Amino acid sequence: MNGLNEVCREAISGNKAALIIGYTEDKHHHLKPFIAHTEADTDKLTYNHNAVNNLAVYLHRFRNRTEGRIGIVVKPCDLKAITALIQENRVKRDDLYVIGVNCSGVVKDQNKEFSKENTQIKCKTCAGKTPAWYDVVVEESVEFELPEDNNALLMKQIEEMSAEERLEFWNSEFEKCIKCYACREVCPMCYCDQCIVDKTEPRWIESSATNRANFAWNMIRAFHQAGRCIGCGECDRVCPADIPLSLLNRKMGMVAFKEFGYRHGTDMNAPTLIGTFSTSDHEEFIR
Amino acid sequence: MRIGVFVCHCGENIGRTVDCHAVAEACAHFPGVAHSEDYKYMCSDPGQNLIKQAIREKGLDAVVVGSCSPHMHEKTFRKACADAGVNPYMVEIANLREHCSWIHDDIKAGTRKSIDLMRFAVEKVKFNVPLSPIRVPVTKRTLVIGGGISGIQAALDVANAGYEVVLVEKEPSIGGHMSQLSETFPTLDCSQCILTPRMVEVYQHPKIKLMSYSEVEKVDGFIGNFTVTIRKKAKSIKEEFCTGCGLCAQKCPIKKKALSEFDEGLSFRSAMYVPFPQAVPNIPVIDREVCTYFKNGKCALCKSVCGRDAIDFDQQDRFVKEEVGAIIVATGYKLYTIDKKPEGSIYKGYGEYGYGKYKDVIDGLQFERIASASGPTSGEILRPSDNKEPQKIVFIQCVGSRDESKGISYCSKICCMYTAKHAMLYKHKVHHGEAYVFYMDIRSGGKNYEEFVRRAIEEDHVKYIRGRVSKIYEEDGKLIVRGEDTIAGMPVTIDADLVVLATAMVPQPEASVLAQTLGVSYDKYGYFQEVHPKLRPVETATGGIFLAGACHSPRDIPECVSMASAAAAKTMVLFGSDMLEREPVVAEVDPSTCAGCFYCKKVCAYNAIDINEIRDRKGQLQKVVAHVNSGLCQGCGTCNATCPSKSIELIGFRDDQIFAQINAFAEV
Amino acid sequence: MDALRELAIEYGIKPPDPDGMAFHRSFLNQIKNFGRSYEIGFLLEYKLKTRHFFQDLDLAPVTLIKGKLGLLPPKVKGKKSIRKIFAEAEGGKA
Amino acid sequence: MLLQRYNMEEKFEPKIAAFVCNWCTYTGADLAGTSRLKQQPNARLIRVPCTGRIDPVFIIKAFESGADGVLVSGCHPGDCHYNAGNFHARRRWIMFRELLEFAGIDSSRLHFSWVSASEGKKWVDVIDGVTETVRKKGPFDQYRKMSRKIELPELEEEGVEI
Amino acid sequence: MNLGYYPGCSAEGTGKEADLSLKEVFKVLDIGLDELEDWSCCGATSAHVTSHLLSVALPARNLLLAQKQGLNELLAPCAACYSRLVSSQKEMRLDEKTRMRVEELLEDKMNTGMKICNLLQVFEEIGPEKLKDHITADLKNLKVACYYGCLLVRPADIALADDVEDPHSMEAIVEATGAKTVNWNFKTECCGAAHSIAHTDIVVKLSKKILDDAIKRGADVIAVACPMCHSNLDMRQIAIIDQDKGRNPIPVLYLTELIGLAMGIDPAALGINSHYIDVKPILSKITKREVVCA
Repeated sequence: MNGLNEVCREAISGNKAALIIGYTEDKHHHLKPFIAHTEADTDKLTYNHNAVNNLAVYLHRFRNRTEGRIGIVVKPCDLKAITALIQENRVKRDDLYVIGVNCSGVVKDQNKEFSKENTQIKCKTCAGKTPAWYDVVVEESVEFELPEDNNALLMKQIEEMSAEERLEFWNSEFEKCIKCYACREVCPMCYCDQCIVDKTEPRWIESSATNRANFAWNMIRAFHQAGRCIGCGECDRVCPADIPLSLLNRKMGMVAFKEFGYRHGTDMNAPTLIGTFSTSDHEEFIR
Repeated sequence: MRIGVFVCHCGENIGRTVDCHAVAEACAHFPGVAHSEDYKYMCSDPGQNLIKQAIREKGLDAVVVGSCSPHMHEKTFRKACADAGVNPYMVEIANLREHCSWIHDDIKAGTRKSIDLMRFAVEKVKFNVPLSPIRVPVTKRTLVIGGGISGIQAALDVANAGYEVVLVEKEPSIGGHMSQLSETFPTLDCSQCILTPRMVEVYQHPKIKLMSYSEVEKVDGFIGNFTVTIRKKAKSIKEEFCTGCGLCAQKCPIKKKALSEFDEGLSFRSAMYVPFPQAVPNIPVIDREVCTYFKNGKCALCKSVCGRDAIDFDQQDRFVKEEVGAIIVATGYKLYTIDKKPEGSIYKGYGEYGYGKYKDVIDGLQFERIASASGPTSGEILRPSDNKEPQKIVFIQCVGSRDESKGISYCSKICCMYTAKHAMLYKHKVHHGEAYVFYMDIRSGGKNYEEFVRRAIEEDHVKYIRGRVSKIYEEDGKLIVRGEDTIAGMPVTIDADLVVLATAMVPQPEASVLAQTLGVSYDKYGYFQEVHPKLRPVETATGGIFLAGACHSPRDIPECVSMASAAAAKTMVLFGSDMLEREPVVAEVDPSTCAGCFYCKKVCAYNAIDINEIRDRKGQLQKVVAHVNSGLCQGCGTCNATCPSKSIELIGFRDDQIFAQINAFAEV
Repeated sequence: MDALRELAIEYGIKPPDPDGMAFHRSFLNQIKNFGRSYEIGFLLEYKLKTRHFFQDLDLAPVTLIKGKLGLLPPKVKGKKSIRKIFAEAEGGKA
Repeated sequence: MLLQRYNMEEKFEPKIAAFVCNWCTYTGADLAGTSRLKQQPNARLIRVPCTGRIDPVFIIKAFESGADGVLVSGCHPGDCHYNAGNFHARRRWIMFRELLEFAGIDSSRLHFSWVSASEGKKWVDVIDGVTETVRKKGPFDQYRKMSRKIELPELEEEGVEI
Repeated sequence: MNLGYYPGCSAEGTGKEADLSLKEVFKVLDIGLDELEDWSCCGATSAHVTSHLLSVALPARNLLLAQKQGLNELLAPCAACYSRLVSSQKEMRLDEKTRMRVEELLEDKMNTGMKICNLLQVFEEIGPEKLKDHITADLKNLKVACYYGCLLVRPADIALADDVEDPHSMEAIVEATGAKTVNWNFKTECCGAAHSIAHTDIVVKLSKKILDDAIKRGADVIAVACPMCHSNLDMRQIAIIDQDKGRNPIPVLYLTELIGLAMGIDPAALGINSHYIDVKPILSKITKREVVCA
């Protein structure tokens, strides 16, 4: 199998892609997103355990661009985001040149060595070590020790709480929220030109530093992701206050699957969950 | 903003459990309220005058009335305000009667609640904006799709009212199934005798533009303003030259290649053909599938015999655009496929009855042709296999209908009647013959219908057997019909000469495709869906599109005709005014924030949302956004709730208006 | 139908068709004893029950020659469970 | 708990925000009125064209405005004046109430119902039922508390009153 | 592909050629058969007409064995066995109480999800294409009447035939062998089934009608997929012939025998000569297919 750089160089030279969204390494040996436009650029591209970012979010920059296909380096987990975006007609399959990587897990913290403790939780539940689909695939997938799914434990704890305790719990978490909206910025599925929180006429979410404002924001965010989140866990990663945001999305994902057997980002032709309905949707909760 | 508040006592109705004066007092202190008073009957003339007066004197620009339900008097008060120069959409009603005084006893609670309700209204009205009803011009032309009896009736009614009609029929001639029938129940008068004059009337009507051998290809626009693209299939004849002498059809040597659709496959027709003698228009078409000229360029006999040189082998399908304001769908029905189930169909077929296997197992329409004077046997009852007169004939009802296991759960409604008719016709022509009818129930609702069935049983001695037939097989030239007599409780076997299956009515196979073209909904069988089963049975959810006849559900001729007239009446209602006035409660997109995710489009039940491409001067695509076709939008607001960035809002129920009410809740 | 018949048996009502019942009984007895139908044993029992000794005797030799009658009873190991089922069916009326 | 908020004699009366569709439930409530069917006075109706119009955020807003309970009601499936609005709404609710439940808003504070224009009696039962449930549940103080400014640690000593 | 195999009692006796031919054919198709170890009788008609519990528990025992043996698909070539196994499974799936009672009896938890198939279904699965690859003999002169009887089509929700009233799946299979099928009327009539012994007269009467129609429609042979039907149409045909002398006999073949012949397997190996009605006359109609070299 060819290495990443050969494939990418070839993609540019062979006009398979006009540019390639990938990762490059900075002087701290951290990986950061990088967009290669020329063959020379492609040498800077690299991939390893530090490839934490979900690059799908950068696709939005190239919306409505016409010339050439967009090359993108994709881990199996992030591929779901791309599939989802195709489902929601944000991008067209044919406009993409998907360079899949067989993943061997990514780190939580780039400053630490890759280890069982320093592996992202999603790697445990990852759909597969190989992307579900791609134009070309690179890298070898190496077996690695799966991390503990602490979120699952936390989820369980929360579910066992009483309603009051739950609200207490989330308040104590949301209290830390500084409304920096990093969770929104990093999310490949948050692609509105103007987010609802930025809407002032009328104001949907108060800007004041109150729990109810924070609560409202996080509820709206979770609900806008309901049946849409593909579980890349970027929101968790970037949250400066370490709020377990992905729990809310994960919960919604579980509901979507329980109620409708629906998983977003698994079938690029499937109709979306919200926006469709079945006359037999259950309603025992309605009087 | 200067808001006027008016609290109505409704005589005692509100006054009894609400201290209206106190309410008016309280409202006076609401911010923005410039005037507040209460009166015994606000809806009365003096009451309305109070409002008008206050508007003039205090220069009010918004009004809140605390009275009965808006469903009751909203219009009244809006009009009153409009007369006094306040925009009618700057009026809000607080429902103090149905939702308060009438349902509570305690004056204290009632008064408190009333004050809240008033506050909600006041807060909302602050965010109201002056609106004017949407006015769209109406093209006073009607498109009728389908030239059966329903289409004919609808077309004639509309045309006779003085409006232009475009009638589209996919076959070479109008007339539909009714033209195939021999006699009609319950009067036994000859079908063609009553139909043909109608067909001619359509043809000669100055207001009706008849397009036979044509199909609707595309429909754009909305109520009052449809643009329809129609495909005129190539007849291979220059219609304007053809005199309908029929010589070409006579001379056409390809006589035995194609089965006659009109005779339901019981006879042949030539490659150049007129479907039946009384056809309208009486212009032949060439069946290019079988015509040798189109195979190998040979023959062209028709061309040589045609005195007017009307034959045009190179004719192509043509597309014509028609502007219409209303559409009446009358595509009718076809019969359930009784032989083996076609691929992908929901129908399971009746292989056990040997239709298509045994020549003498036929369906209802085929029997109509056999019984018809214009039919292949010129009205003599002769069976297809050997042209012998059947001495024993078996009719089976509910073949397909009411049979879940075969894919149809509904009752086809007409079979009970036409089977009785068939049995009668048979007995009238073959006096010594025996006629048996297998039935599940006899459903003869309708004027003189039950009497008709009784006649078949009592006067014509048709033997009715209650039960189903399990199988039919051939033995020594006889059809052995094995069934059960559930009343006698024993199996019966009849060796019949001819079996007639009363097969279910199903929609035309292309009906669902047309439905999608029109953007109207249809059920799992392909029957078109009405808006309301009881109160709006001929209207579809899409404004300006109406239904007539069997394309909506199984129905007989009188029902088709009345439904057609109803649909015609609906179009005339639409044409009553030059401009179509609609409540301005429609959705509106803010393109600057719309992200073009088109979730709004997904949830819109009216296809009211289209895709708008915003380009800069160089024509460079800037962004793709949603756009509301206010002609189609019905104002449900589902898009508004679904939009993640709130870039689409429902005028009249905008988010800020609703928030205002919710915030007012804090004071409760 | 089956339910009615079962009830009839339960109440010890004399079957209108003793041969049929004899057939079923003999058949089931083979299963109770051997786990599978043992045709010879079954025919013997049936004939004893019904006294139709000569029925189908003509066929017997042919059948034997064609090896269509297993001479030895079948051997099923799990007889315990089968017995249990029968015990329940005959004892525990339900 | 009641005692903390009210003096002994005044008993707690829940505030209930009801979002109802114009064609079925609002009209059903009208019918209840014309039939003079007495009911609890705690609900305040907010009329929208269709349940499809109801954004889940309305419900959060209602709690922010001090509602102790919220009721959402519309046409029965299949009866929607706009064909499918209530079907879309229903699917949203399925997701949203699970979310709120998970976030700690007890389902006894959030109610849904189908009430047709002819179901005046049912409307009364719904209103009384919901009012009773919420009354039992008590005031939603926990949510009200959330509108306090989030205190910063160092301010704590100075003790800003809330 | 390995397939669980439940022979059923008749395989050891009157229906042994069904067993033989099945094994031969599957050998050629290279599909392994794991015979269910220590299988017992399904209870057949006798069980379900006398005791509901028997009719559920006896098949259940075998299903359980299959489950223990780790089979995920079970072939029951006898239509009766198939019907009993599926009915039992279905009942236990739908009726908690019965299932628990049976589980208690058999001291084990029952997984009611196992796939059970009859001959027609298994050959449909294999597909005519794959069959054709293994056909070496030429059957084009052979006219076959496909006989389904009752249990391959009824009850509809158990048998899951392609069409309850007018099935065609067997025709499809037979035509794949190159043989012609005849269009006849009695393909789903009852042969008398379990009355064979107790009420031979009934069986003779019913079977005669079936044979007559098959002959009248010009069939050389009747194909069946059920040992019960076979013994009635084959063994009882002797009696039928005795009744009206001079009528010509019509051989009755198991579907698998027919396929076996088409595959050019030695008739003896298929158990052909253990029929009551001599099959030889039709063997002469089967010729070696002349191999066309491309």
